[in-house]
This record gives sequence, C-alpha cells and structure tokens, in this order.
Amino acid sequence: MMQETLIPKLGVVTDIRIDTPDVKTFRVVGLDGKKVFDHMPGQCAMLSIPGVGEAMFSITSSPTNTEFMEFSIKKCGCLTNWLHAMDVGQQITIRGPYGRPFPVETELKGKNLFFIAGGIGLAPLRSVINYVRDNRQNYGKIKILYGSRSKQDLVDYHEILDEWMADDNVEVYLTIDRPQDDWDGHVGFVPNYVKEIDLDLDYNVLVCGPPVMIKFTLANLKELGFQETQVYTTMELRMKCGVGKCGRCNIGNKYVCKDGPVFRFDELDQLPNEY
Amino acid sequence: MQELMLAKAKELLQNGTVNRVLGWQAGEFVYDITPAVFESEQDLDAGFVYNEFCGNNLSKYLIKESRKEGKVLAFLKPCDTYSFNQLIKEHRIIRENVYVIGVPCEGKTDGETLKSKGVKGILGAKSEGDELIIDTLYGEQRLSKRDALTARCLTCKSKKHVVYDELLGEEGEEVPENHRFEEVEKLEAMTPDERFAFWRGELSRCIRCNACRNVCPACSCEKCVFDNPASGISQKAAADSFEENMFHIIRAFHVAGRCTDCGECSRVCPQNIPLHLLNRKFIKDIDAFYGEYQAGEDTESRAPLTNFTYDDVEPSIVYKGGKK
Amino acid sequence: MQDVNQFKPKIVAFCCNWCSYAGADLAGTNRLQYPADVKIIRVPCSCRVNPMFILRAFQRGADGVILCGCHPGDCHYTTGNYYARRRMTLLFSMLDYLGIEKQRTRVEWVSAAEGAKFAATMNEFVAAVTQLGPNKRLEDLRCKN
Amino acid sequence: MKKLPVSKIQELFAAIRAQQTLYIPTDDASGQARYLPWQEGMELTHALNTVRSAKDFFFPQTENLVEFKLKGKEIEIIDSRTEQDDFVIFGVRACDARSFTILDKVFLIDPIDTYYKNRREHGTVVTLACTQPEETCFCTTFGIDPADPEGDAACWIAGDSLYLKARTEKGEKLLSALDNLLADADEGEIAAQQKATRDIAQKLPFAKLNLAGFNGENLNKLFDSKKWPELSEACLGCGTCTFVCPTCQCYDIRDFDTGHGVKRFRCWDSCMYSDFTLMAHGNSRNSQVERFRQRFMHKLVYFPANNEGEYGCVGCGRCLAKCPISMNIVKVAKALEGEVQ
Amino acid sequence: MQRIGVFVCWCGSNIAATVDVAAVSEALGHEPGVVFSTNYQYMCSEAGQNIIKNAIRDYQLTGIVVCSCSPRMHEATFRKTAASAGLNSYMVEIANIREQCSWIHKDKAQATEKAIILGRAAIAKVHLNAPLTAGESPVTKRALVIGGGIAGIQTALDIADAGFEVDIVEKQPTIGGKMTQIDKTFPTLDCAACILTPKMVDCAQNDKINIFAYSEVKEVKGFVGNFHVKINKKARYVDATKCTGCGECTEKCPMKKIPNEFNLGLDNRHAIYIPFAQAVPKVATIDPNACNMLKNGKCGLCAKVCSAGAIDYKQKDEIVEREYGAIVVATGYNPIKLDDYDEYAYSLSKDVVSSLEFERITNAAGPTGGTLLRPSDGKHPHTLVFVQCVGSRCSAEGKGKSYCSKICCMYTAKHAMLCREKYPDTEVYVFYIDVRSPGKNYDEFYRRAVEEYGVHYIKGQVGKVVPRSDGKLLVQGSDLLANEQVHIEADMVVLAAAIEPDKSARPLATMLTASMDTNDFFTEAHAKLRPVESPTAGIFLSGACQGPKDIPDTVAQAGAAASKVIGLLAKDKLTCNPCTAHSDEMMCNGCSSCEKVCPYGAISYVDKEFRMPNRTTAIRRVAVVNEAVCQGCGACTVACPSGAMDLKGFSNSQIMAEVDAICKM
Repeated sequence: MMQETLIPKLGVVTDIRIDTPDVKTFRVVGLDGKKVFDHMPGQCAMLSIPGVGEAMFSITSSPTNTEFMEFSIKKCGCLTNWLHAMDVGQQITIRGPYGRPFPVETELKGKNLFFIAGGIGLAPLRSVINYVRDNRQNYGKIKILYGSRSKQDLVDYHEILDEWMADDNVEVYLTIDRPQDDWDGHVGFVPNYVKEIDLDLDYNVLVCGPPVMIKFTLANLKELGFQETQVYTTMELRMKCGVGKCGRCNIGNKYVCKDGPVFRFDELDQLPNEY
Repeated sequence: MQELMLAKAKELLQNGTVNRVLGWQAGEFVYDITPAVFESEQDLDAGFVYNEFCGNNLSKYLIKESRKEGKVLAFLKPCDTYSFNQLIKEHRIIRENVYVIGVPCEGKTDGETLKSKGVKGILGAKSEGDELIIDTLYGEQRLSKRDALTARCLTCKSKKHVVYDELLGEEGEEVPENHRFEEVEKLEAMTPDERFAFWRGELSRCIRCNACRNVCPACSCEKCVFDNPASGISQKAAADSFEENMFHIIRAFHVAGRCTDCGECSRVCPQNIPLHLLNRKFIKDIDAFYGEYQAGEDTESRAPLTNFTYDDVEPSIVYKGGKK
Repeated sequence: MQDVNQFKPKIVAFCCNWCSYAGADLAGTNRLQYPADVKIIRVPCSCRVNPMFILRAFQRGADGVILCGCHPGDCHYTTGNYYARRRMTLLFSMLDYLGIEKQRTRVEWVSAAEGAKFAATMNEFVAAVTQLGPNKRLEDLRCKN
Repeated sequence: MKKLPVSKIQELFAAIRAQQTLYIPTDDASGQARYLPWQEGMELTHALNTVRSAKDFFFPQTENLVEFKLKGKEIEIIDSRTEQDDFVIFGVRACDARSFTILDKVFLIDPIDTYYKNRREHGTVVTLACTQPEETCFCTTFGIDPADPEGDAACWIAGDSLYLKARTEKGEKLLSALDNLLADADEGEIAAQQKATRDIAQKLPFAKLNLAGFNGENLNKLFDSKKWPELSEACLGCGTCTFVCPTCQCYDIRDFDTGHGVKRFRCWDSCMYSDFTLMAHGNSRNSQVERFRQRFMHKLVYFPANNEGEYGCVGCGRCLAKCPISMNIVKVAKALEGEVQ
Repeated sequence: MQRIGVFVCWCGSNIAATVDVAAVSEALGHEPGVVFSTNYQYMCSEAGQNIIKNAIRDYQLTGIVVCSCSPRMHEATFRKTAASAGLNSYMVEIANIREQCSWIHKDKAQATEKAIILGRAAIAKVHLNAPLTAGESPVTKRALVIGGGIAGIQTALDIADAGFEVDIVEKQPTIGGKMTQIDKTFPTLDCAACILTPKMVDCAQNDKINIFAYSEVKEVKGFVGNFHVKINKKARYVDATKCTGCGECTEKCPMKKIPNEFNLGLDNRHAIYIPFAQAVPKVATIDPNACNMLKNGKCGLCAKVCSAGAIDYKQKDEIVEREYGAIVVATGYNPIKLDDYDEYAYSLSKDVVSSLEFERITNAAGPTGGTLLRPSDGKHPHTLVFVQCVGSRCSAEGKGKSYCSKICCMYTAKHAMLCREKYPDTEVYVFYIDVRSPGKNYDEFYRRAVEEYGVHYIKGQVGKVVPRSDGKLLVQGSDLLANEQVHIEADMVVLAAAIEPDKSARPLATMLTASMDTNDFFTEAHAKLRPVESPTAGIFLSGACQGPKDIPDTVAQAGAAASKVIGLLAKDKLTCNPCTAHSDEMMCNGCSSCEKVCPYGAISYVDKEFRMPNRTTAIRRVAVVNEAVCQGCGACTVACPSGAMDLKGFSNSQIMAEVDAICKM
C-alpha cells in the first residue's frame, strides 16, 4: 500500500511531564503500545487534535529510544493550549517523520560537537544530544550550553542534572538571563556565554533557540573564528502539509519541511533572507 | 483631460503641495490599467494615463497612502468621491494628507466588456467621436461608446463629485433616472424558487478569491471576520454551498448602509457574479424602509444601520412583500 | 422524503434577558405548553443577535430561527431593539431575496408579562416551520447525518 | 490520426459518455465558459478557454482528506475516500494540458499525493488545438505549441472535420473504443491550420517575451530587486491570480467540526493572502511586497530552479485578464528583465 | 479545555416529574470536558450547594453547569456558591430545564431529550467562559446640577441635605429659573415668589452648595463617579465678592433702553442690572452688548458710584475645572417662539401676548405693577380670549410640537380665574381642544374657573385673530359643541404657547453622551422604572428637561433625582458589571459604528501606536470601552463589521457554541 502522507496515525499520550510553567513534555506511543514510527534526530512530526488544529513539532526523544517518542511543547496557541490541558490517556493523531535530520551519521560523525540551546530550543537538540550520547564512540568531545530566562524555564532540568551533568564525557554549561535566589550558576545571555567558554575551533556547532539568540550567537561564533560551514540550526516556519507541497514554508526554493528543518549556515546564506 | 491632469500633477509636485500622485498607469494593452503612485514627473511621463479604461476606484488606496509621510494627490472620478467621503466618515482616511482633484467621467469600459461584445485579441483602442476604434489581432473593430460601457456605468447614479479640493473640467450632476434597481426588481418579481435557482447558479461559481472584498472600499477592516480563526466563521474556500451564501450575505450585511454602489465588486469578480445586486438590494430596501440614503454623500449623517426611528417598519414587512 | 407529520423542526429562539426570556419563564410558570422543538438562547438584548448567529443556526441544521425582544420603547437598554429591528428587517429581506423561505425567520416582541403570547407565538411559529418542512436552502450538507 | 465530421461531434460525446463521465468546456446559464459534465445537446463553448482552469479535475478547490470521530479521549480515523471513476476531459487547451505536467512535478514526486494521483490516473485528457489565440496568450514562451497540444489525445477542428490523435496509451484506449465513429486521416490535413495558428502566435504581443536569466542562478539577485515594492504597490492581496492559475497549487488543510465529527479537508490557498504564512509568533512574509514577490519568484525562479528550468507558468493569460488591478506575470517579468541581462 | 461539573436539579418533583434527571446527568457526563456530573433534589439548598462546592474542590472544576430553574431565579445563588469554593462566579452557566422545559412539556422522553440539549448548550458555552472580575472605580463625592431653576434648586438642596457638596451651574445671572417669572401657582394660587425665593436663599446660604451663576458647562469628560467638568464663568464685569447688591449703579447707568429679559421685553432695564429684587446671587451684571464703557471705553459712571469698588471692566471669562461623581441635568424649558403664528397675529399686535408675558403683566413685580393693562395703549381690557394648545399637539410637520405641553390647561384656567376675580367686569373666553386636568385638585380647580368664575370655555380652535384699526382684535373661531362659528371682539388675546426644551440641552446632551428623543427632551433610562436616570450612568434628569412638567411634578422628580444621586455618592466605590463590551484593538478599524449605537456613551476613541512588521509603527484610531459605563447590551458588537467588539459573558463564540449545541443532529 502506498504511503499516505496526509492521513495521520493514532497515538496515545502515556505520560505528561511538566517541565516549566509553559512547557510540558508528552510521551506518545501508538495504540499498540509501540513507537508510531522511527525517525532521526532533528526530524519533526505533525501532531493534531482533530477540530483543534494540526502543527509541526520536533521530536524531542532520541531515535535510540525504541519505546516511545517525546515532544516538548510550549504553550503558545490554540492547539498547544489544548495539548497542555489534556490528561494522560488522550489520543492524538500523528504523522511523520518529516524533514532532513541533523547529519549525525555523515558530516557530524566523529566530530567534536558543541550544542547551544536557548529556552524551548533545547527540544530538537535533546534528540541529537541523547542520540550522540547513546552512540558515544562515534563522536569526539561534547559540550552543551543551555540557557533560559530563569531556572524555572530550563526544559528537561532533571535530565540535564541527573544524566548529562553526571556524564563525564559531556561538559554542560547552564545559564539563566537574570540572577535569582536559588541559582548559583552562571547568569547571562547565551550569546555572551559562548565567548566565555574555552573553545577550540574544531567543533561543529548545533544551535537552536529564539531567532535573536541565534543571530547573536552566530555573530559571536564567527568572531571566535568559526566558519558558517561548521554551524547548524533548525528552522521553524508555518507548515500545513509537511511534504513540500502546500507551498508556504519555503525560503527561496527550499522547503523547510522537506529540505530542512536542519540547515547549515552556509546553506542558509545562499537563500533569500525571508525567515 | 489626461494632459490637463498631467500638467496639474506636475504643478502640484513642483510647488510642493503634494509629494506624490495616485493615478492610473498604462499597461501592455490599452485596457490593463494599474493604479499607481507616481513620485516624480519622470514617473508621470512614463506611465500616467487617464482614459475610458481607467475604471479602478482609487479611494481605498488612500487608507494606506494618507498614513504615509507628506501629502498625496489623488485623482478621483465622481463615483470614487463617494467612497472617499464614506472612508473619511469612518475615519479611515486622513483627509489633511490628501489633495483631491475631481476628474470627470463619461463612463468606463474594460477588456472584459469589449470581449463580451465579441471583440477578440485586443491590442489597442482609440476614441473617435461616439465610437471606439479597437485594434485587434484579427483586424480593426468599431464599437459605439455606449455599447462599450461597463454594466455599472450604464446605471451610473451620479456624475457629481461630492468632495474635492479642486475640480478639472465641468462639474456633473446626479443622475436621478439611473434605473439601477431594475435588475433587483426583476429578481424580486421572481418566485422564491426562481430566485433561489438564480442565486445558486451565480454564487456556486464563487472561488473565494476575495477580490470583491479586497477591492471594496467599504471592506477595509483591519482583519476580516472571514480571515479570523477566532471569529468562529473563518473560511478559506467555500467548502459547502452554505458557505458561499454565508460569505456573501454577511459581506453584504457588513457593508449595508456603507456601500456607495461603486460596482467594483462585480467588476473584479473573475467569475462575473453580479455581486452588486446583493448590495443594491440593501440599498433599495434602506431607501424604501428608512428613507433615501446615499452612502458617501456626506461625512456626517448616521448610517441607516446605526440609526433608527421609533416608528420604523417591523421585520414582518418582509412577509408582506416589502410593501410599507 | 420525510413525512411532514413526522418532521420535527429544530427551532432556535433568541430571547432578550429582560423581557422575552422572562416572558418565556412566565409561560413556564403558568404551565403553558409549546413544542419541545423550541430551544431558547438567552442574550442580554435583541440587539446582541448578530446575523451570523442566525445563519449559523441554519447551517447547523435549524429549521427556523425566531428572535424575541422587548416591545419597541421598552428596551432595558432603551434603544437596543430599535437597532435589532432594522438589522433583522434587512437580513430577512435579503434572505427572501436569495430565495430562502421567509417564514423560517421571525421577530416577535414579547414582554415579561406576555407568557401567553410567548407560548402562542412559539406554537404558531413551530406550526409554520413544520408546514415548510426541513430547511434545505441554507443547510450545510457536511453537518447532516 | 483519425477524423470525424464536426457535425457528428455530439455522437462522439455520446459515445464517450456511454463509457465514462465526459466533461466539455461549455457556456453555462450565465454565459461563462466552464467545464461541465456533458449531457445530451451540450455544445462546446466558442470562448477560447474556460474562465477557471482545468486543474480542478485533479486538484479540486476543496476535497475531504479524512474524517475523525471523537469520543471522550478516543479518536477514530476514517478514510472516507471512494474509488474515483474514469472520466474524460475534452477540449483542454495546450496551455492547460501543460499545466498538468507541472502539477505532476509537485504532486507525483515523492512523497506522492495519493489524492491527486487517484484522480490523475482515472482522467483522460483530450486537448483541442487553438486557432484564434487572444492577445493575453503567451504559451509559446514556455515552448508550448498551441497548434499541437499535448494530452492523452489531441484534437483539431479544421474545416468540417474534427481530427483526433492519440498520444498516450490512455489516449489510444479511448480512441480505439470510438473506432466505429472515426475514419482515418492524414496529418497533412491539419497542417495549414497549424501553420496559420503558429503565424498568429508569432505575432502575439508577448511572442518575444524573454525569460532568459530567470533561473536559480539569479535567485538572490531577483529576490533583492528594488522593483518589487513598486510592482506590488497596487496589489489587493486577493487570490484571483492564484485561483484562476492552472499551475498554482498551494493549499491549506483545515478541520471542520460538523457537530458529530471532524472533517479534515484541504482547499486552495493563496500565497497572496496575509495569513498564508502567519504563525502564532510572527509571519515570515509580513507585507504584500513579500507575498507578491513569493508568487512570481516561485513561478519564474524557484520552480525552474528545482525542476530543470521548467517555469511554473504556461502562459494561459488568465491572470492577465482577471487581475483586478491588471498586474501580472508578464509585467513583472518585463520589469525584472533588466536585473538579469 | 475546561474541567466541567454538571449539576442537575430535581426541584423536588417540579423537574424530576417530567425530566429523567438521572438520564440527563448521565448523558451530560459524557460530554467533552465534563469530569463530574450528578443530580440532586434541591441544588439551591444548602446541601445541594455543598455538593457543588465539594465537586469544585475535589475535581478541580474550572466551570460548572447547573441544570435547574431559570437563571433569573438562582443564577446569583450559584454564582455565590462557586465563588465561595474559589471558582470565579462567571464560570457558572445555568440550563433552564424547569420554566423552559419540565413545566411546559408533558412527554417525559421529549422533555428529557430537550433538557439534555439545553445542558449541552450550557456546557458548550461554559467551555468558552473566561473568569470575569467586576472592576471598581472611585466616586467623587460631589454633584453637579446643571440649571438653577426650581428643579435644580430642589435637587441641590436635597443632595446638600444628605451631606454632599453640590454645584449649581446657571447660565442666567441669577438662579430661580422660569418660576421667578410666574405670578401665582395652580391649583392653590399661592404666590410663586413667596415659595421659591426662600429656597433660593437656602441655596445661597447652604455651605454645601456652591452656585455658579452666569456660567455654562463647557466640557464634560469622564464617566460615572468620575466626571471632569469645565465650567465657563462668564465675565459680569462686577466683582461678585465685593458687590453688595445695593443697586446704586443700576439707578445711575445712563444706558437704560435695554429690553428687560426678565419681563420678556415688556419694559426696559439698564446696561448694568440685577434681574430682579430677590436675585440670588444678588450681584449686578454689566451687559457687554449694551455698556458704553465696554463697547466704546466711554462712561464709567457705575464704577464711580459703586462705593464697594466692585466694578471691574477688565474682568474676563474664567474657566473653572471641577470633579464630580454625578451630574443632574435640570435645564428646563422655554415657551416656543410665536413669531411664525401670524394666524394669531402675535407679531402684528402687541395685545396678542404669550401666557408667560401675561404672567409678567399680572405680576405685582412686573412692568405694570400687577395691574392688567393692554400693552398697546395701557388701557384696561374688557374682553380677553385665551387660546390653548398653541404649537402643542400639532400633527402637521414644520411648526409646532407633536406632544402635549401638559401645563397650559391649568395655567390658562389660573389666568382666566384670576382675571375674573380681580376684574369682574371682564369677559374671558378660553378656546380649547380638550381640557386636561389629571393632577390632584386640578379638575376641581378648572371647574371652579368655569362654574364659580364664569369663564367661557369654548371647545374649538381659533382660526384667525385679526387686529382691527380700532384697536380691537377680532377673534374668529369655531365652537365645536354648538357647531357654529364664533366671532369675538377682544381687547387682548393670550396664547398658551407650547413649551420646548432649552436650546442649550442639545449640545449639553452631546457633551454628556446622554441620549435625547427627537424633541430634544432627555431620555430616561426606563420610561417606567428608571424615570429620573439617563441611560448614561451617572447622569440624572430633573424637571422639564425630561418632558413637560408642572411645578409639583418637577419638585417631585427633583427630589427623586437627588435621592438617586445620594445613593450613588454614598458609595465609596462603584462595582462595574463585568459583562461589558470589549474591543480588540488589533482588529478595530476605528470606524465609529459602535459608538453610534451605544446608548451609554461608553465608547470613545484613542489614537494608538501599533508595532508593525519590519520594525515600523503605525498610528491607528481604535475604540476603547469604558467598562464603568457600559451596561452590556451588545448593540456595538453587531455594529462592528470586523468583529473587534465582543461582549464578555455573551461572546460571539459563546453564543455560536450554544447554537451549535442546540442544532446538533
């Protein structure tokens, strides 16, 4: 039977974790209790509640997790409000995987990796980080820089503390925008923190976060001597079909849903500035 | 007239009264005129045109234009001035930023109308007396100017400019005997079944391109209810015959008492749906029930739907066949 | 084709809070019967009723829509029903113009004391709509079945 | 090549109709040329082409994708599609016939759009050569020969005869089923008409329209052109051009709550609409300049960049005739000519 | 997504007998979002309310639906219940399954089905409810009374009596209004001055009352509880704090041929004047249009004779800005101009006078010292004809008023009676359409005029009054009862002119955004139930500005208006109705449609700067609803084409959700 791209599959939410005041992480499996489909890090899926809406979300869990998929979702509109209000056991529809993943098996293989994330921007990178950690032998050094508005706004804080920071093979740098009482870590914006970290130029950088953060981070990376060919990010534009046909998510002749969402900055540089 | 307008435009640009000119720009053929803003004399010389094909109502552009830096010169035909006035009344146009020059209109024609008269392959046209001489791929064709008039111009309500800072040419008069409700009356005289069949036939062609709405000077909402998912009635395509009705009824209702009957909706409809017959029905009803009212005639009067009298007709008048 | 005798119309009645809704309550207090096909939606004033609501009702399968408000001059908000009167007159006339049966829409002024009038109006309206049969001209086929 | 007397065209239609649904371009009650299912007595329009394009046959303005029933926390997914019946579209012009190949390049590449494919497979396109092009026609710019249209089968009406030629297997199948009506003919019989048409086509106002340089190489140069604000100034942001266009294929997917379920449907969308790219937190094409640019860049640059130089336009001229403000792809191309030459 | 609780009430057997309540709560329990559903005998009882409270807590309900009696009965009860359990009281919806279901249907299956549908509609609505909080606004504890006639005076005195400050703004140099010009009052015939002037003095002496005489309201901003008013104190050219009202200046002023307004031009006054002896404040005023000093800089006599040194030719108009919590309109009335009434020869003969002029002629303080003399020759008239309904109850368009002026029947009877009493030698005729005398002791009064005083009442209209060269007025009329033409040779004709609102009322109404009827009378909030309030919150109506009234009615209404003001000013804060209109400024076009249909003047416009794409800004006119003033009718929501205007608690989407739920197959 031909693959149906526009007809979704059913999933059921088996766990809901409250990450921050406006981010929840949803665990989704198929009705048979298995993963709905396989994916690669950086790929996305269309989640929907019929009658409420359908939208693209990056898959937060690593492909190495063979039991379920996770989505970290920030409350920002009709559908996400609905998702935030639902209880465990709720069925949702899901289709995918969509898009070009981070080239973890090609360009990035064997490289030193530096992950830079801001706020909910950790969601797509978490998939890569855990994939890389689970295939640790295939990669060089790993640094993670993650920042958010406040301690409460750090997504996956417990996983970061309990797993990533406990991992000797991973260096984790956390920062928050403004000082607060129960925080004795670094305070300051992500782009500035990039310059404070002792960093060799032989890293490939994966960056994701709010557009302003990406802009200044990239500028600072370049200042440090990084080339655009070393830096990857993942884009978000309005999508409907997810398969490069509905016509709205293009930047120039590239469709974010199909040719992205992962782009290397030198690729983006070739494209018109319309995102 | 075009020369007169050009000279005037240049003069006002030169003496700094205005810093740009809203007018019509010539296209590839004689009929494909595009509204345009000219910023210099060179621009004007390159493309400014005013002739029997310049039908676009320029008023709506002034919502945007009057909010820009400096003053804009706008050439307005009589029927455009009604729309302009209505927009002033609704505080959509900043009057001080517009220098209005009224220009006369003898009625317009357009490519569609010529083609409906059997003219094919139009390349150019010139006017000679009462006739239009049309140059086509398949030879020259002549058409009397009256025959070439667009449908809306055949029922022109007024050749008078209701607002202007300056007038070029002679001031025209209102046209009281315009017969513009004849088509509405024809429909009213049909049985409900015939009317239903008629409107289904027409509205079923609607492709929801929104041209009627987007060109309509009365439809100047910041966000249309039909585009607003929060309104509960947003739609992109009419997915059902109901939605075709819904869109056109609500649109007509929203402009009821505000529509000046400029006819742009029907002009731009790519499917040639006589949308003006919906608006005219409201105009006719308003005239009959609440006294004659011409939207855009002034900037002060209360629109019929934001007004009432204690002894207005009851809705049951509809069951009595609309007779008072 | 449905048997006219079996046809149970769906009727939506918009009632203003101050007069007609109270009139409907009074009809209830006095145990005046009218068909269960009528379902009332309470609005603050007849002028709250947007033509959109009426079309929406037809879309969703209503066979008749009736709007009840205070008698002209008695509006709790002084002038609301005067505006409603104009709006509905024009809307109904437009529906008629489009060939949609005019008997499916109605405006009645019912005061808080007119429980009997409310019941009588509903009985009469339901009968009139029943006579017409199901709404076909303003239905949304997607909402059927 | 086959032929039959034009006077017998209704017999031909009846014969096709006997096997499958037949659509022909005809004048409807209000005088508009449109494709309607043929019924006895229905005649071909005299208009050059239909007001709407023929894309509806494969990519209709709205179509149901899937239905859902919701109960408590459970969702049921219902694929309510039925098998598409075979149908024939007769009288498609060369430009519209080409538009199908362009749509194929969107919908039939991986991942294939099964809805489109289903319709496409069941439809047989019978084209009809043009004899009197309009001033708005510029199909020749895209290498389309109005006198020799593509399609599963092609037709010519010359003199008293209708000439038919099968071009594909589907076309062969159709013609062989009509064999008893058709006589053999020689291609030479239509040569004169073809030449006449081609001569006119040479003389059309846009016969010399030059699109050299509109390709991926100049993508950023064209994108950054200073001409866009001026060109788009009068644009109303309506969807007329996109909806009459035979190759515009953008769509939206929406849900409709029927009260007893949710119907998910897709419908045409227009990149000219302000909400086309609107997200909860911003819009990548905020102004009409950007939206206008997107449409023409897509047709003239992005599409050829992704499809070996094939433009996303067939020169049918509908947008030239229908744009409320008479701004169109030809004017845009001419204005931008300077940027790439 | 709400978490909704459904509570189905049996209302004993009132509901349960016809509606299967268990089936209803069962069915509604399956609706989306419903996490708890139950039924109980009496939901409004304490036990019933406890079920609701417990469920709100136990199931973290965010909205509740009570299927019970009419919301007009217990909506308030259940809102309180919700609030006491910590749920916003506007997250409560009532499905009326008693008055509108169980009580009107007999068939249990049908009634049950309908109850379920009504419940579904309420659930659909509550899904879209948002918590609403009633706003509060402070109250400035001072009232403004516009107009210093008997209506304004009485209102001010009553408000002051309750301990609140009141300002009276009067455009004339003195307060007192029309009543000061009247001689005797019906039906008791006591002297107007005798009962009015003490009240005027009370006003002047009351330290809670502040009189701005010779002043006008220039601008009104704000809303109920918080009006900000600019008052223009016109220059009197006399320092009111110094002037003793001795009258020396008015004696000496050489400009003495100025028509005296107080006597309706029947005699003259000086350029510096005090309108009448009992004026309050008793301060002289210079008429700038008449004073030679002010016009030409020559004279200055008054300054010389003024021992108090109060004259100040350099005085300027002064704008006073004051804050008020409430405003009372008491702008009163005027008789209509009779200049157009040529059929009655009003402008042709001096002996054809209006009733108010007649009052002055018979008033002891008037131009004739109270002796009845013809204006033309000062002779004693023997035959007087009174014509009623001049300009009242006119059906024709153009001149005249459609309404009854209400007071003319009684004052004409008074005039006729007084004539006959003081001058038994006179013959007095009254032409009338009807005699309307429905007040207490009014009909008795009228009958005394006819029966005791021998006034000739003729039912019929006067067609024409022709002045003859011999000074007589030939009155031609018809006697409808006798069915004959009547010709009377009269010495004087008195026209009972219709009364109309003061001309200042219309611009004032605009300033106050208070609505008016087509005759320019202020509209009351409800014709029966709120007769002294304007629909615009905080604006109250006193006296004839609301409609024609005699003195007793005026005083009664003045007191009523005062009590409403007192009720308002007694509050420290005003709680607003939270179900108000609200405009989404992102969608608002600023077209003013909503403002036009708002009966309360609750909508105003501001130019607001918006952030636009590409880091630009744009200024747009947008509507702002004053929630303290909005009463929540929703007229604006339908007038708004863009849907920017919506009504909280009855939003477009809420009502459409109800429609959907009801119509669902």
